[in-house]
Amino acid sequence: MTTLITKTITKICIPLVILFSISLLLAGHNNPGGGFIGGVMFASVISLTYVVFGLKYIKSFFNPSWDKWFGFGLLLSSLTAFGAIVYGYNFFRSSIKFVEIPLYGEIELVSAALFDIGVYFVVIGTLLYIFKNVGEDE
Amino acid sequence: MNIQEHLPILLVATPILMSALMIMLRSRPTFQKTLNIIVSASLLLMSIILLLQVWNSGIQVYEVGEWGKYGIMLVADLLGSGMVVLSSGISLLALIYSLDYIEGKSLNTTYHSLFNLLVAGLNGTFLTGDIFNMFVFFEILLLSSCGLVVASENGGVTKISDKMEATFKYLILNIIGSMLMLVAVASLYATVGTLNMADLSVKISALSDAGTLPWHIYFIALLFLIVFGNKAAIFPLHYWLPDVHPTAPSPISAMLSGVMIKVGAYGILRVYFLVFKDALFLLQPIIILLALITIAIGAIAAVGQKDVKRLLAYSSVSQIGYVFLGIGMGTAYALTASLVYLVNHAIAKSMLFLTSGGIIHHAGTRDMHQMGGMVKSAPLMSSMFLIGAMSIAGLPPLGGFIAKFVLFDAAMLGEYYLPLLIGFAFAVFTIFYMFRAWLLMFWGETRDSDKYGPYSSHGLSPMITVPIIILAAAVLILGVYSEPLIALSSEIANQLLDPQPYINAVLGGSVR
Amino acid sequence: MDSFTAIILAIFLPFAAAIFIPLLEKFLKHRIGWFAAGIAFLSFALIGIVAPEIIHGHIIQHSIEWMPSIGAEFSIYADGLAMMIGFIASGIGVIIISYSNGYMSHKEDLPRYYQYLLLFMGSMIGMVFAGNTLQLFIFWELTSITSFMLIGYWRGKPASIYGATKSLLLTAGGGLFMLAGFILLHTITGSYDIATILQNPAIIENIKAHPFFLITLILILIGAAAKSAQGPFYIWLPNAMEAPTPVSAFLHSATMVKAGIYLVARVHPIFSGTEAWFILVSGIGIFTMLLAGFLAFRQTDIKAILAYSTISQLAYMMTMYGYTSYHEPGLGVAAATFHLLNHATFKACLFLVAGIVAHEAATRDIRKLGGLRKDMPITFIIASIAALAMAGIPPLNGFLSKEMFYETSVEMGHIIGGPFTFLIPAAAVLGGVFTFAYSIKLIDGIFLGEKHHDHLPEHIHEPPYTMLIPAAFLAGLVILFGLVPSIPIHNIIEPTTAGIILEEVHLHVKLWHGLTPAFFMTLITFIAGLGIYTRYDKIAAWQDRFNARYPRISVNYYYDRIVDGAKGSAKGFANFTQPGNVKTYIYAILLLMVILFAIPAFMMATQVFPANLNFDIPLYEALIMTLMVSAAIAAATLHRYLAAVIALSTVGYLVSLVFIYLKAPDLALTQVLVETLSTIIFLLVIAKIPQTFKEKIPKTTLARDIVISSAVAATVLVLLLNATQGIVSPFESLSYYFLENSVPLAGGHNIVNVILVDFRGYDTLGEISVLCLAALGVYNLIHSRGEGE
Amino acid sequence: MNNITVIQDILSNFFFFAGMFFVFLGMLGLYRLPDVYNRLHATTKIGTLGAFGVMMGIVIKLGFGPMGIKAITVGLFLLLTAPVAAHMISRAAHRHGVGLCEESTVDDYGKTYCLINSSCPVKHEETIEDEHDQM
Amino acid sequence: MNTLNLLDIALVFMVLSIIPCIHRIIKGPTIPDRVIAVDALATVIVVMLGVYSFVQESVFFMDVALVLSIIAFVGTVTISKYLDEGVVF
Amino acid sequence: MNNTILSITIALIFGIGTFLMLRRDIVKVIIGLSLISHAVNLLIVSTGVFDGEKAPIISNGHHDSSSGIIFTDKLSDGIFAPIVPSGMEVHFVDPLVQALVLTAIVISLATTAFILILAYRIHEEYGTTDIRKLRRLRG
Amino acid sequence: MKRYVLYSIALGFVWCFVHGVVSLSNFLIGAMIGPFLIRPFKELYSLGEEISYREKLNRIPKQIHYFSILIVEIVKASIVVAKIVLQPKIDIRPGIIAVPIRAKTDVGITAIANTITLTPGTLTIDVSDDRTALYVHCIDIDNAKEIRDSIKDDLEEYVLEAFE
Ligand code: NA
Ligand code: NA
Repeated sequence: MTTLITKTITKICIPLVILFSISLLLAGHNNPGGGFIGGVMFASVISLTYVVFGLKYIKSFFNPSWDKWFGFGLLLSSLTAFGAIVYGYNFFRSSIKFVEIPLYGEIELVSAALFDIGVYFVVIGTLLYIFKNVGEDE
Repeated sequence: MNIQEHLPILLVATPILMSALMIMLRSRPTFQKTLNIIVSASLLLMSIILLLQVWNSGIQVYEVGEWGKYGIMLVADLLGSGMVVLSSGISLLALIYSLDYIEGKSLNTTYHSLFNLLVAGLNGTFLTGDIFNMFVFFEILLLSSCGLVVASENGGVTKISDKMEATFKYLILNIIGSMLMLVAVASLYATVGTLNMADLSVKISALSDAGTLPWHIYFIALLFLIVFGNKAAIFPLHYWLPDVHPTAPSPISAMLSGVMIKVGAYGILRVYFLVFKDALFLLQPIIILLALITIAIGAIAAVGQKDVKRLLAYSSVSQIGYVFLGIGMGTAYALTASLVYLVNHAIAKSMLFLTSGGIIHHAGTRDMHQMGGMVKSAPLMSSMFLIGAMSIAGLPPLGGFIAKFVLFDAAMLGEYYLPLLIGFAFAVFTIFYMFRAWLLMFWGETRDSDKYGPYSSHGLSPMITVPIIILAAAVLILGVYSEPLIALSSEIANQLLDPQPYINAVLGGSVR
Repeated sequence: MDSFTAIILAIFLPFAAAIFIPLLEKFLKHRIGWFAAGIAFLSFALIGIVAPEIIHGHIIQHSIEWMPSIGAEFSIYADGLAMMIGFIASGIGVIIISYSNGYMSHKEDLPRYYQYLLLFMGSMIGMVFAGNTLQLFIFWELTSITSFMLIGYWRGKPASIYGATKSLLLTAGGGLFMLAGFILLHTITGSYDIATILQNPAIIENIKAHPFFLITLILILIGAAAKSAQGPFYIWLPNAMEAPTPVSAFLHSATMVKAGIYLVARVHPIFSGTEAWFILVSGIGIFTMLLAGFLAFRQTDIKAILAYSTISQLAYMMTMYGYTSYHEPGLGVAAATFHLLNHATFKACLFLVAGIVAHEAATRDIRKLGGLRKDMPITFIIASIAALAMAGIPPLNGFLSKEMFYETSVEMGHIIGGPFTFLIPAAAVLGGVFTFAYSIKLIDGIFLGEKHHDHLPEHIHEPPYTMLIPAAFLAGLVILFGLVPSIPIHNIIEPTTAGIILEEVHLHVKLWHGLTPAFFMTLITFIAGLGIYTRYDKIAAWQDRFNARYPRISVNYYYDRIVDGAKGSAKGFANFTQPGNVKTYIYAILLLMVILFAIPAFMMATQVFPANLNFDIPLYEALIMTLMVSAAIAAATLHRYLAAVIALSTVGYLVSLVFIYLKAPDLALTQVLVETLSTIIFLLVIAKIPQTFKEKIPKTTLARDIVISSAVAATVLVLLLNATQGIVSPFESLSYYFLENSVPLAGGHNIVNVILVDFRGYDTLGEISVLCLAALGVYNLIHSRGEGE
Repeated sequence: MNNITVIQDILSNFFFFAGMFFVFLGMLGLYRLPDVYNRLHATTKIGTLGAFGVMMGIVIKLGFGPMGIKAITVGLFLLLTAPVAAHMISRAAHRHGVGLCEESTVDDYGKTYCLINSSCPVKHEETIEDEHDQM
Repeated sequence: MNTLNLLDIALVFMVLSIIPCIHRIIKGPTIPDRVIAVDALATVIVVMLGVYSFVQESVFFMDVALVLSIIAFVGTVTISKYLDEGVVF
Repeated sequence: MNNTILSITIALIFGIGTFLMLRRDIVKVIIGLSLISHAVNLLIVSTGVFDGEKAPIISNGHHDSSSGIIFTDKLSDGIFAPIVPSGMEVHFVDPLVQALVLTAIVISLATTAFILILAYRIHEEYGTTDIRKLRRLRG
Repeated sequence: MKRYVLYSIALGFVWCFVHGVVSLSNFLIGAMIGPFLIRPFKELYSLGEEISYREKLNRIPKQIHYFSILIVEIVKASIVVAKIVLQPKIDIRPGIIAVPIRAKTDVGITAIANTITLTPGTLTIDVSDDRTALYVHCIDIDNAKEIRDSIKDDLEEYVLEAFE
């Protein structure tokens, strides 16, 4: 087992890194980042908790089926791409909308962002699925 | 929306979507199975419609994301859509077969997703018009096949350690191939500034015409020979095949031997005759040489096998050599022959692998020396294997005969006498090893039941027999009446030799 | 019904019937054989319908479109030759199938038996009426395959399997050579159509003048010889005797083995009249005739004697078809054709008798048989008629055709002149002598002499009529054709000969010709034959000693050596080429890469290195690169996994540093992330793999590996130096488009990301599929324990 | 250019160079100091300070714009995690038997730890200090 | 002092700092030494990224720096635990 | 960056990776593969066609600030590539190769993960990491 | 519940910082999504335990004070080590000593441990199993007693004030 020092710092890191990963995901279209990078950040912080607290312990209260995560991600990404067909365009045709949000200001909604979110989930799901499967394996 | 316009992308994206859905549907196996069969069947239907569309109204181009050549384009010409029909057909049958053949747990967890992605990989490769995209789909093919090879089968005749070993070799060798493909693609981009194959074709031709084609383009072309040769398992890149194809579960062996190795041949046809047609003079002798060695090595090694699936695998090596022989000769007729050969081998070999699955199911072993006299206990498997064996051996009235005949005829007309001679000599080998296998398994003394345990008494379910019978019927029909296939192949050959319509279809309307 | 339809029906009726036999067997039980016989008779009758037209000199030709893309048609070419063999196939078919009803036990797998018999018959008829060479080949191979199936009818017996395999390899393999010959013929003439070739003297002239003439002829003859068990290919026929006796009678004496002879006759107009033709065809014939005649002696199994005899008799025909010379086109053709017909009658009859004997006496060993004349007198008479016909005793049909053989041999000897004037007739006589001797031996051994009661059952009866009548019918034909030769001559032999030599012929065959050379040769034959027969046992014993001492003087010895050797050495070969060590395989790829690089590099040696390489290298770049390479070397040389993995991830971090330097923030990000994750996966794995193995690299291996790695590195370097010279003018990169349009069209400022999710989002879809695949694959890997044998 | 910018410039440049110099010193310490533990002193203290200094330089120069904010984040994060990383490494090293250098005088940890935890996995030096790892 | 000079100086400093890291990674002598060295290397790269970001006036490299500092921490903790306990999770 | 030195480095790493791939220890082989994939990634980036000095992220301006040239590269007009307005200067490095490398990196991560787990399972089945012992499948 | 609010506020700031723009809207976003992110990990965060806002608020100035002391100490520490590094011949007497601590909570122990690491010449290696002592590596151990005292008197005080 690791020490309480590490555990304490890890506790601080968890929300920080997850927030950062979301930030990277959303910033991706205009800044470095995007689904893959955000997803890996997320996965790495979960893997950090696995390392620091032990996989068994974490599983006792936090045990999502990661396969569903990457399944969902792939579904979301491909559905986004399919969406264009429904609207009469070619597969993967992107669309951009600018929406005014009170308090925040104008934000840009791109279909590609939805796709990137799918990527995000795929990355998280696959990496953690692999980690969990191998980690559990005796 | 006009769904027909979207057929090319639907053929690729639907299986990807399905794969995702199958992961989400893990808890509902029956629904999974039914849905997957329905989807596979509709993919087959779609592919046939696409082929007819292409046949009737010319090459179809689909701009993914509507970015023209700056994005990725799918191009359905006769070759691509024809290959898609072939792969969709075989994969539908392999899938039906799998439902009874693959062990339940494996089937309900990962199998459907992996299988769908394999199909997506195949269709994607056959339809893409972008060389880097082809790399991506090659990777999909590679990893999906690896995942499927280690899937468990009912009865489990193959040791898991053998599967691992085979997969490891397969993976290592193919990763090297992938790396070289990346090197080649990147160098190509650095030299002519595009990834679209039609665009590449135009530019390389223009350079060649102007006499400013840099020499390393030739080396890049040769690198692609390694890339595609690796997929197709031609000498000396064939080593993984005799290990992987036998250890995979039989429906997957059928997919691998039936369709996957054809991806290599497809790649050569597509890339060489479209992009590197100016380097063909250099490539063709090399291809012929390698093809002949491949034919010989596969045939000789097949004679010495006692594992039925390993024998079939070596036979695939040898047979793909014949396909490459046609490609190497490069005349319209030879290409036709090569394509006819490819289709016939695909159907017959996948049928043989499916049959071998039934046989193994029945006998409980892959070792032919431990089988014998099974003609009485498994008459259907006996006749099915015989049909496949005869077709591979090139005996009439089966498809394989037409294929060999056309190929030899092409070799003769092209005055490739030495290749012809070698091809003929090993055709006799083929008869020998295929019939030897059949005799060992089905004739002779019935196996001593004390020593090895009895043959499985329960019959094979229709899920297993029906796909085999359908393929056998196809083999027979191709032997008796091959005209549509030959006509299609010769049209494909013409398209390959004159890529201008392809280029026009891709670039002509490319304005945004 | 028009003739074309009749022939089509004659061909395909047996096929159709064969398909329905398993179904009908449910109702007809063992009577299914009579149904099959009925089908055979229908085919016979259908040929009979078209016979008058052919006998009147008309050739029935008709084609329908089949596979136009490769120039394949389905066509019928029915001339006298086709008609004769068609009659034999269907006629003997009726007789044999009827006989089978008595011969085959009801416990046998009857549907399969009759199915194959009908399939064979259909194929045989299809072959003879084939209007083009492609079609001929298809049916030809079908006969090989059905023959294979019938030889192996008793599938459990090793001898059956051996015989079946041998026949298949030789006949079907030979067929492939024939196909090659046909393809060559097509190359020369541009046609597969038999009629087109035969009816165009210009084309035939062209063939004869063509450089491929000889090779084409040889290829086609290989097919013919293999099928007719001629030359070294004879070895399959004796082993084919493992088939049920009716099958031997039908396929391996009367019909299928005649296919080779048919082929020789069919291509006769194309190739005959040349020296090559005579030397090859007659040469094979004479050699085989003598060899097989001689070998027939030492056989003790009556079916084996008949088999060798068949080989020898077929060789007669071969020899005669080869005789045709410039001076005398068609010489020997009529004689050969007549002998073909006669042989079909008496040899089939003898086989049926052999079947009867085996059936009743439960043995085929001539040493155990004897004195059966009292127990089965009718069979004795039938057998004697057939055997005497084979021996060439007048007034039976065998006498007539053998007389013709002698005559033509003498003529041929004269035509060639020199020592051949005597040698050719002498060879013919020697063949006749052997034939005479073993024919007598056959009758003597089975029916005459004392009955060996210790080997034979007490009561031996005549067989049932279903077996006796077919044999008797054939014996009747033997006598009929001998006494009234004009019936076969005018109705069959003349049209057939016309079909072969492509001109009208009129033959006069009589029992008594006067004191011709042939008469004296016949006399010599009888006397010498009797002489040999009296020393029969001694000769056979000498042969056995000879074989025991020189086992290598035997084609079978080499066949077995080749087949067994092929299996053995193939295993060794596979072990050699596929040694299982993955390093070998990797070597192969790398070597191929280097060789493929060398080819264009040597061809265009002057351009290999780009002219303007930039050697203006900033110090820190050089330093970073040096460090990176050092880390890589550390990864390669550190022994402990963990140390090597750390070195590897160092390389990764430095790569990301380079990415930063190359202004690629996304890449740098991804690189560090991926690097760390791979390190974690490495750790996961090496945590489970204790590091016990330490490779000690031998010096030679080290040197070899370094050489190959350096070669690969050099290859990559040269390619890269060339590739990074920039885009060849006048082209520009696609990237301009992305730079210019990311913001306005895709609404993203990070162009790399826009390319990933938009311009080339399809790639990314594939990429995430790959990730999913890895996860699914890992699941399969982990959850697949303890499987397999 | 007004005074404030000049001061900003000077300050930020000072921080830059001081930071980089400290980083360099830290790495020099990594090179020169004996044993793992002493090297850790160098990297965690001087290295982290150097990095923090450079980040401060950015903040001073650019203010609390996105880059400044991120620079602060990076600096703080390093400050937060560097000691933990040092702790983890040194703990692992010690528990796995990486001895202190010759000059060391006292090792309370080694004694106590082994007294408390009889099952401790210490003292198989060969597993971690492997002569094969020498280049 | 213009920004270009700053970059050059920074590059020199960084390269000089990386050399000892690589030395430790290669020479060890123990695994923890190597782990420290990699961690230190990450710090150096973070600093480098800061400078680069400043010079290029682009915030992007700062993102990389943050990611790198986080991920380097994760990596170090993971390796340390592995070293200590012989398991990862 | 200087192309020559980069190319040499890439080639050297490629060669070292190749050397490692020829080793007998399965983990070493995989390390070799990873090295090669590093080399290949660098190679792809090095084939980028512009020598710009900025990361390909357009930082200035709003979404409608850039005009967006509509390229007319119709084959029928004999034009094979985007027409670059004369005097257009590319300040950015080539974004396309970066995107390609990203894809390649991710794919090689997936492959490496798979092959590593495979190595673990092989060790479990065969009890060794020596790939010469992986010779059950031969002949 | 109170903890949620607290975390929410903290994560609002964290979001602003990782996002690079400190603004009200960003803060609100972070504050809104933050708690959802740690919800699954509630086991780790003892979200149920009650706390008082005022106490937390009172600590803020002390924490700021602590950080300023810390920075100064780090600079001192760096200079100390830098001197050692730059010595022509390195002359040190390192060693590991046990340092008893008074802090009880996880945060407190962590803070003191990290502080020790970042201050001159010392580096925390481990916490004793009974959480009463830290094992500290000192680069120059000539006066172990003095080191113990300085930790106890100077650093620990601030830490206890700020975090316990
Ligand atoms: Na991105
Ligand atoms: Na990506």
